Amino acid sequence: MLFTVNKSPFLFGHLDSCLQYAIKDTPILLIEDGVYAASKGTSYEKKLKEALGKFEIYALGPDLKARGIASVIDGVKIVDYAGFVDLAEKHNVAPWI
Amino acid sequence: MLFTVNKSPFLFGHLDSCLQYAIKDTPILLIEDGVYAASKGTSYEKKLKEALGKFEIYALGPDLKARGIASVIDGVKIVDYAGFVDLAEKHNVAPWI
Amino acid sequence: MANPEEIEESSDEIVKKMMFVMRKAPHGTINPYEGLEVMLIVAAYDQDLSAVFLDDGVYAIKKGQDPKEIGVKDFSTTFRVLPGYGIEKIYVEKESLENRGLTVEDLLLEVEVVDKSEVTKLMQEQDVLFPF
Amino acid sequence: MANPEEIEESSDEIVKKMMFVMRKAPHGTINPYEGLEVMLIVAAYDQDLSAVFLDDGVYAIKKGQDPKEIGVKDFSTTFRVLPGYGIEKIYVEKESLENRGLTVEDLLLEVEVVDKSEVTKLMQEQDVLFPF
Amino acid sequence: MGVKLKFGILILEGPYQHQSSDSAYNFAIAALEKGHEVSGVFLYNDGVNNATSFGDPPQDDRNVQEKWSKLAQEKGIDIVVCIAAGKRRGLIDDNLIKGTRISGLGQLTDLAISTDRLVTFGD
Amino acid sequence: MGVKLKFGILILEGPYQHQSSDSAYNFAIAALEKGHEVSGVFLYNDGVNNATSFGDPPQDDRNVQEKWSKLAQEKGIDIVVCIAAGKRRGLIDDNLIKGTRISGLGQLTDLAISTDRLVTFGD
Repeated sequence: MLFTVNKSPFLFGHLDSCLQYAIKDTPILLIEDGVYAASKGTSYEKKLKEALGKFEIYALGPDLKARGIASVIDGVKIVDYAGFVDLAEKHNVAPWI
Repeated sequence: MLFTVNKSPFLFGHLDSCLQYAIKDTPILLIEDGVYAASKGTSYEKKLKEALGKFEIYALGPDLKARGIASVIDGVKIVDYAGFVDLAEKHNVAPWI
Repeated sequence: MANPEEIEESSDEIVKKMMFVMRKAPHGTINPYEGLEVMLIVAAYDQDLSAVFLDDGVYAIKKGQDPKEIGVKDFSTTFRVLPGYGIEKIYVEKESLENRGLTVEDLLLEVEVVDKSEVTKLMQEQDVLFPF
Repeated sequence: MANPEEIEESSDEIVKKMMFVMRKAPHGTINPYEGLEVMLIVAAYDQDLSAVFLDDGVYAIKKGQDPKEIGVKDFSTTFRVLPGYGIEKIYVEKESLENRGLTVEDLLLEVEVVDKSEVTKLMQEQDVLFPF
Repeated sequence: MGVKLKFGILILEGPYQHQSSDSAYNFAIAALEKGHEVSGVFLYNDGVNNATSFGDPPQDDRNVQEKWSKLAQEKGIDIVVCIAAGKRRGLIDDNLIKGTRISGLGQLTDLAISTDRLVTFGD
Repeated sequence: MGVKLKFGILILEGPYQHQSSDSAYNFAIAALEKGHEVSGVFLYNDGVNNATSFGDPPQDDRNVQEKWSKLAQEKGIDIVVCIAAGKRRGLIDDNLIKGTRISGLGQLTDLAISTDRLVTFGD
């Protein structure tokens, strides 16, 4: 299973909720405004780093670029749309919208 | 000024954000899914009670009824649409959407 | 998840595990209603169906909803037909219920209360997840 | 807020205090863009205009946005024209900026950083609040 | 009641998907019933979808678009669809409900200037 | 690449207001480029608004509706508008983009059954 999260973690509890359902083999893909969670130096960084210790976390590169997020937290894997498709090929998708 | 909040406090940070900008003479009106915050016995009750000590908090009755919320936290004032209009008559409206 | 190649070859008798993941509150958005509509249609096909209500989704099956005064049609009681339509596996996430001060007594239909790890486990078993 | 009766009688020379309250992130929804469009039009009228960026709204004026690969037009740099259009009072809420790891150096235009109590004070002075 | 006020209403979301337009409608009706004036309703963002004449919801549910059309025609309320937002989303003269009109953001500005309160409904 | 899969796409939001339909489109293109099959796109909730033929966005911006129409026509992808959601929101035969069709939720069920993955995009 692959979780996708498309909301900013600052105003929306979607990622917090998702992290409570995640397990070792369910990667999380941040897309759209969800990619703000992968940004370095934010008040969410600590939570994301804790999550990185437990789960694989991906962020969609085109969405990072769109938002001008140049520094991404170490350990977050950046993928393009082809990488999104690869993840959806390997896993069933659970959109945490 | 009158703040209106229309999102559930459980998944959305809108009410939390609004409470940080509220001051004594800016009442807060909970409408639509915002009225869930006025419900008794939830994990948000403590925060709402603290806010009630500082600000006037209103909840839209028709939205409470729509959602089957029968027990509302003491101190929350229930108004109908006419009461919403009264509040908007007295105050400029700042929708915290 | 079944092997895709197998699915291709036996498409006449496919029975998939499909789960409705209901996370949104009623009336503020149309999601629970449109989710219910999908359930009622998918139920006519012979699939292995279930629904889980979690986060604000538990509010969708709360008793006592009456949206007349907001000008909206009540659909909540329609959730009661689900077991009769063959959707018998209906789960509610425990903490979502508790955080909202609700118990199973407050719900419109009989449900099985499960914790988060059980929800994840159930989700992992599915072929299709419908989020509403 | 001016007395409504007074407004009625002097409608030819009304100058209202109008503030754009920008709270939403760019690209996930169209809000910052459509808010900007309103600003550019309202600026043609002789009103007393200001904009405050807070919560995820600060991301709307972050430097370096490039939405080409998501197939969306970049509009962020257009925020730079605001002062030239007569919208000179541009505020950013301090904690919103800090929580996102940003400083004024990261922003596309010159802003005045204010704290929450100042935002509230500014909002209280307005006749019209446009939330985007 | 107090002084008679002029209200302007700005709607940023479409019908059915969000409750915003229902709330806006109920607010408008209550304002009128209290003797206030509703000077205009401006439809912006997905709010333009409130003005489609092609809507045909189930008989047992509300018809949001029709409610707005009736309000415009019966109470003489000026309902304006933003031309740019409408063009993007496919709301043009060909599918515009009776009683509404298409115009630019200048109309929103006028509404903000000429009313005592601008109340926004959105998501 | 691995095995060729069949993808189904479900879209719950309209164009422009949310990024969902852009993301869905980009995902569909990437899947096709990787040699997968996109068996169908189902438009539900406000997602039906992706199929309006009346859309006319600014020249310097994307035309989401047209992109879907081209995808349907050039790649033979079946794009289905939910009839009930469409009727509510004013998306009917008269304003349907080329290459798409209107049908019921049974088509979504078929898509879920016949594909290897159903991927949903919404808000």
